[in-house]
Amino acid sequence: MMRKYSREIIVAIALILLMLALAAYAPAYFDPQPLLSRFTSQAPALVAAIGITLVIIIRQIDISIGAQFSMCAVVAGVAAAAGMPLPVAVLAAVLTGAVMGAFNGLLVAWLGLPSIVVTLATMVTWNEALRLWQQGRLMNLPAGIQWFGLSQSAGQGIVIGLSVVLLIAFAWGMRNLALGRYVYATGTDAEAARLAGINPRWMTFGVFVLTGALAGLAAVLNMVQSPQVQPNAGDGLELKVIAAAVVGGVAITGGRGNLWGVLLGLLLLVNVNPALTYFHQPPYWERAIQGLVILLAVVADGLQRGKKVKHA
Amino acid sequence: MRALKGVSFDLAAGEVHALLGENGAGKSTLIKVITGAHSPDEGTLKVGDETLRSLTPAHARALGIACIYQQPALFPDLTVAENIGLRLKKPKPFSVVKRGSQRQMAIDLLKRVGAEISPDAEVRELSMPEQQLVEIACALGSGAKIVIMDEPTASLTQKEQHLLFGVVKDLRASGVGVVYISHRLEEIFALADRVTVLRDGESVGTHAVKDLTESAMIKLMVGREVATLYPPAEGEPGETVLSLKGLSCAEGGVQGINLEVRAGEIVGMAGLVGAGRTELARILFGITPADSGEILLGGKAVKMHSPREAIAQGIAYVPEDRRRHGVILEMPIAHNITMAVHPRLFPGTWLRKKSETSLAEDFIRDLGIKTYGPEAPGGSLSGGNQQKVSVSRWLATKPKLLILDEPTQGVDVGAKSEIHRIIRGLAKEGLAVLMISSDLPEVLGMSDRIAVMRGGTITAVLPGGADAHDVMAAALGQSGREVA
Amino acid sequence: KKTETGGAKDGKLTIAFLPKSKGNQYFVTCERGARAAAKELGAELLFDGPTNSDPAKQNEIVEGWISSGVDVIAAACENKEGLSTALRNAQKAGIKVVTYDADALPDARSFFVNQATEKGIGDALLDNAAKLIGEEGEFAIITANLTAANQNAWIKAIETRQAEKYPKLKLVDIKPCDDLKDKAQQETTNLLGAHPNLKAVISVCSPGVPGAAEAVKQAGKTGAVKVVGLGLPSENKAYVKEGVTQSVILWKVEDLGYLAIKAGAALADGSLKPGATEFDAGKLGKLKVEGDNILLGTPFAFTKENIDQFDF
Amino acid sequence: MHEMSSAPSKSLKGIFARHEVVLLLVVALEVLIFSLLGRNFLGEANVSNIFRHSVEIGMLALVMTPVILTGGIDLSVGSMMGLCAVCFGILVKEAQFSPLLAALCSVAIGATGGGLNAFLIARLKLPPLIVTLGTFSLFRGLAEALTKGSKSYSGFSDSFLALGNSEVAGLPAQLWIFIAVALGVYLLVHHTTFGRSFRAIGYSPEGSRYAGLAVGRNISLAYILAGAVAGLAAVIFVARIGEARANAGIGYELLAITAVVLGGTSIFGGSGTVCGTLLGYLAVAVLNNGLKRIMDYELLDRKISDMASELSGLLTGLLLIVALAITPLLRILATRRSRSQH
Ligand SMILES: Nc1ncnc2c1ncn2[C@@H]1O[C@H](COP(=O)(O)OP(=O)(O)OP(=O)(O)O)[C@@H](O)[C@H]1O
Ligand SMILES: Nc1ncnc2c1ncn2[C@@H]1O[C@H](COP(=O)(O)OP(=O)(O)OP(=O)(O)O)[C@@H](O)[C@H]1O
Ligand SMILES: [Mg+2]
Ligand SMILES: [Mg+2]
Repeated sequence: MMRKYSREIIVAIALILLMLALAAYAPAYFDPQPLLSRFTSQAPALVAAIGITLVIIIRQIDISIGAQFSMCAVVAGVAAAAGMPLPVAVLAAVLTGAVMGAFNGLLVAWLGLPSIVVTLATMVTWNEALRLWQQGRLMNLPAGIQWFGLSQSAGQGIVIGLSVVLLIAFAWGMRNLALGRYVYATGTDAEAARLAGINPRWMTFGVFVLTGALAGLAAVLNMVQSPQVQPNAGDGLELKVIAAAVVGGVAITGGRGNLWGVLLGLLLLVNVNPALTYFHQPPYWERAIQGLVILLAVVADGLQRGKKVKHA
Repeated sequence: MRALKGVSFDLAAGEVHALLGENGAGKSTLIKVITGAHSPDEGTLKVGDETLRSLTPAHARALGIACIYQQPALFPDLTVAENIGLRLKKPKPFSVVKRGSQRQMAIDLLKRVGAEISPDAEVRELSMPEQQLVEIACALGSGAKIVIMDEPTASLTQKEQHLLFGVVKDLRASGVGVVYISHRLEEIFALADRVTVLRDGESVGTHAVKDLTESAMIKLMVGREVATLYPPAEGEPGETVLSLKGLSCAEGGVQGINLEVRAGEIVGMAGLVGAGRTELARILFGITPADSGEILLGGKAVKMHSPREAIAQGIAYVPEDRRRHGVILEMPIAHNITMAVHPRLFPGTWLRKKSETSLAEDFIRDLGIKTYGPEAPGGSLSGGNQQKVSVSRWLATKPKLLILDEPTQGVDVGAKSEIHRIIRGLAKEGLAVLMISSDLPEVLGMSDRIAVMRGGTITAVLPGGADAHDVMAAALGQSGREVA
Repeated sequence: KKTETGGAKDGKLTIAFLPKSKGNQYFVTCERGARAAAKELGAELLFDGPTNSDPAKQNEIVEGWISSGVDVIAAACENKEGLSTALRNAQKAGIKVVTYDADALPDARSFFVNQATEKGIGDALLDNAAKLIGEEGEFAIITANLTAANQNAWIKAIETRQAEKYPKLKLVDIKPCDDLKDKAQQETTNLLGAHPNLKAVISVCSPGVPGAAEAVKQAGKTGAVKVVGLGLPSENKAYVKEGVTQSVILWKVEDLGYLAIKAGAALADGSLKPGATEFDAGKLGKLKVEGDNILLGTPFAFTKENIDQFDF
Repeated sequence: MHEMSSAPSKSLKGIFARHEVVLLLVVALEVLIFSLLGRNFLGEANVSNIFRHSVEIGMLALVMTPVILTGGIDLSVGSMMGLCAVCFGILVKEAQFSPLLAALCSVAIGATGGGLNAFLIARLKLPPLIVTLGTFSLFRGLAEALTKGSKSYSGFSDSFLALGNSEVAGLPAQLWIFIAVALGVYLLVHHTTFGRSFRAIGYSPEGSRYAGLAVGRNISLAYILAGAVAGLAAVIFVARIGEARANAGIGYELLAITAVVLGGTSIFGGSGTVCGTLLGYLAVAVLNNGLKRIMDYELLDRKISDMASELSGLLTGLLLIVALAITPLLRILATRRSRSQH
């Protein structure tokens, strides 16, 4: 038990230490309002991280997730700005995401192309297409979109609630549904999965589609937080969520990891920056610290794995 | 290239039907077609009353076909129980996994195959034969009408083999049709009712086993007579090449090994699976360095920290797991053969492709590797020929000590006797040979001396023509007539 | 693909117009003015710029224009020293060079079309903020990247001004937002929490203004914390009207593009020479030239009262 | 007994199936189109521009090839350029080193950074994607921290700047360095036992270890080389731009990987050639440059040259997908056809 969840425990300890330090030196960090705003603004990243986790567990990668996020945000924004009701805009975003995910999935699952290259190519393609289409216009949304037309606290509640519900549902499903087992099995050994009667192609395809759809949903959850849509809103999202998954203990070699770890990883990474601000430290250390956190996480992984082999 | 041409094959309920053929004859391919792993270009399959053009693995399973592949197809990150659960009746994607009942089922099945494996162990921690046993448990548990076994005994030792035979006989008794592939003819005589022989992807006939003699069977397989006699030893062994004194390694589970191997001598290593023979070889080859004890090579104490050092000291190791450690399937045969001799063949690190090709051609000719040329990728060869490439790589290093780990595992009789001839020839040229094998007749027939291991130590060293019973007794840890 | 109106360069003046980055509303608006000027002049306009943050991209584009033989280059410099190297090469090749928006080194161009001096902008921003908070208290700055040259120059101007004129103001932090509105919002949320006495947020990059405003609004500090910044009216209208953002400072961006092209063309036909003190800028009338700076005029402060009159 | 299986047929079709030939055709097609539609595309100045502005990426692509051949990847090379550029600037401007000495230091720093990657990947056996994702942030972060994000170094001597902006024997000065690096990497990959080892390791690291190859040493070599050349590329970059700043080389790792993969190197390791990488790099560089030259044609009411930056990204992405997908697609179609004939 301890060994199985050792990564989660390490990350949780790191997170707790950070929180303790904040509590001691910058208690204002825990004021409810900024805390709520911070959580709300990171909720879309959590939803995207669910998708990327599934992708990594099935032994693929999707670096186009940020581009998908941007594209879905713009599609939702365009739909909303054209006066369509919010549900239609949501549907449009999720469908757009699913279609982009399906494109990745098709190339990866049926043509057997390496996902890192495929999604590198689609990332560039979507981003540039978006630039040609929108030319960077910050799109103003009609009233009634922000916070779903509700009050700010209700809206924040819905955003956080929805992403947490998604997280719980996926975490439960990955552990308890046969389908979740299939994802792990496919990620561990696609050929063995095939011989066990699982269709690894459909599984891989499905995970990419799902990831696209989640990126679309994440874009919507992001859109409702302000009255404007920026067409490159997803820039850098892929690095953030991949790093969160890795720090959270998802093995890049597939088949291992769980969403609770990813939640912890994400919390740790997205708190580096606020912590610097609250400790009144200059911002230019942020990237170096994030790099260090990632490296420490993998090194911990390596040392732990080394130990395991010795004990076996 | 066609792997199969117009093969017809039928299986009755309650029979054990053996498939026989040389390496690369198409046996594995045929069963892959039956299990839906490959789809056939033409022809039909009939399962019960249903006629099909092709199958998917899922469909095959629904029809009651279960298969134990040559390579275990398990998921190393999942536990034994989870693996078994996945391989049994496929649950609906959105159904909830019932952990408790799954675990209980795993315990029952493992008991039925007589395996002492925890259902909660991750498969990555299991040894190869243990994994094979889990595979067998999966096949049993699926309640299949047809069970296919592709060389299930290749990595099993005597004890597990007996368990397996029991399982096969149970299956037959309960009306299940069993397809059984093996290169060990004695198993076929012990188990099978009928045998279909494949040669070059074509069926050369189906016969009742009781109508055939061993030599007739071999003749069907290879289309010629093969001497099944082991090549005899000649002359006296020379000075001691390898001497081990109290060699121990906690990580590999090996302790207090004392052994000597002399030039021109073949020392066989017998033992049950998990006895630590491969681990000993890995220590000698510098893969898992020893904690204590001495390795003396030609009288000099040496320390081995990596295969590189071992090679430099004149040790060669033909590994057990050919696919993972032996031959790189994507690389040309020539590149495979020269891999261990880079420093000697390419001084100053510059490649010399001419000398490389000619070296490879020499080995292709000398060992009779069936291929169209040194540039053919390793993966284009059949298992037996891949094994010859693996041996060639190590002969190219001109070693003083050659360690062979299961040298004829899954190799057909023709190739097997050829490999035996090669090994004996090398010994005659003064090489010291340490041969690990789970094939008891092979150990008995080939060895000048036999070391038997059990639980990480050498329990007996017996002379060449020892009695099979003595070897087994030492391997099982029963008090036998021990000869030091 | 369809063939174009005119052929190649049949004696037509070719002017190349380089933005700091493409896909940015600010430069898209500049381009609009530039196109109008080019049409007026009967000149051919080339427009290209970097789409990512690669600092060498602008050099590459300028070198490309040099070898294709343009007559005039009007450039906004992302990296001052870096781009100057390429602009000097252009001058060596006989191309007339003007800069606009962000200057190069003086020897790398003939004139700088100055929408406002660095000092002018810094002063305007800080003066506005100081007036709003009573010349006393803490303020923070949101910038695009810590590496952006002219933003750094503005920040420096703000710091100088503060030291000279407002001893009771205190700059507590400078945060980069990667030109992302959402990141600006997160940074501002943290700043508000970490510095409870914060009185004003000054954003020197345009996506930062609405981002900071949204954070202030979510924190329920509308009016209590003032938001001032450099931005486009269209992107800030809603916040200005709600009273979250107090003033947005900008020049008439379209006129900047227009003027840059006019000045470049005049330089090419010899009507504008070094040492001139006045420049006839067509529909903009006669503008003052100070040294080698052509002045567009003082920056304009958009407020609740006048913001509806602008459509960019 | 020695019956030979048939060797694979080397028909004309076989030759065209070779990736390099297809790429060569793509490059030729690009050159043809751009010289017809583009303004002054084949002019001497422009041809040297194509190289001048891309040799850094080309160099990164070259050294990325051995890394990918070993089955690895190095996402940190672009960030390494940023770090080395900053260090170079500090050494020249603050420590008053001569540019040559500072350049050597820059290469050494790059090699050290590559050594960090190598240590984590080869010694601790950590996955390269994640290790270099970490150092990707770390190196750039260090560059930012060293300069407090905003500081930059400029005003280098003319003789140093000539490295990035002058011609030697009719070619851009830095192109000669590039040629030297290309030759070196070519020999390394195709004519030494190191290259052979890279492949073997890419196909099967365990198998390579069992065969006595120095797996760790060879993998380390690939990453250290990548770091060192990133340091060299940083110097060339500074010489071209005339400014050393923390943002040098942003995004170059992806461009380099694109060139390598477009050149036919398998991202899974083992197979690939340096010639392929060079052609892949050329295809991207020519596309990027050529689109800027199409000033007389419009697409959707905008000059193509006005959309060159976006279009070249878009087309590179599509080209990459097509280049990868064409082989499996043809294979699938072929089996379909042969099935339907039965
Ligand atoms: N997918 C494939 N494509 C092309 N050739 C194949 C394929 N699979 C197998 N072969 C070839 O078909 C032949 C039959 O292979 P198969 O695996 O069926 O042999 P086998 O009888 O099981 O041999 P062994 O006893 O060595 O396991 C071999 O020569 C092999 O090289
Ligand atoms: N997809 C494939 N393409 C080409 N050849 C294949 C393919 N799959 C299997 N083979 C070849 O079929 C042959 C037999 O494969 P298989 O895995 O059945 O046996 P093996 O374990 O290699 O041999 P052995 O009989 O010695 O155990 C091998 O030569 C293998 O390379
Ligand atoms: Mg077989
Ligand atoms: Mg063994």
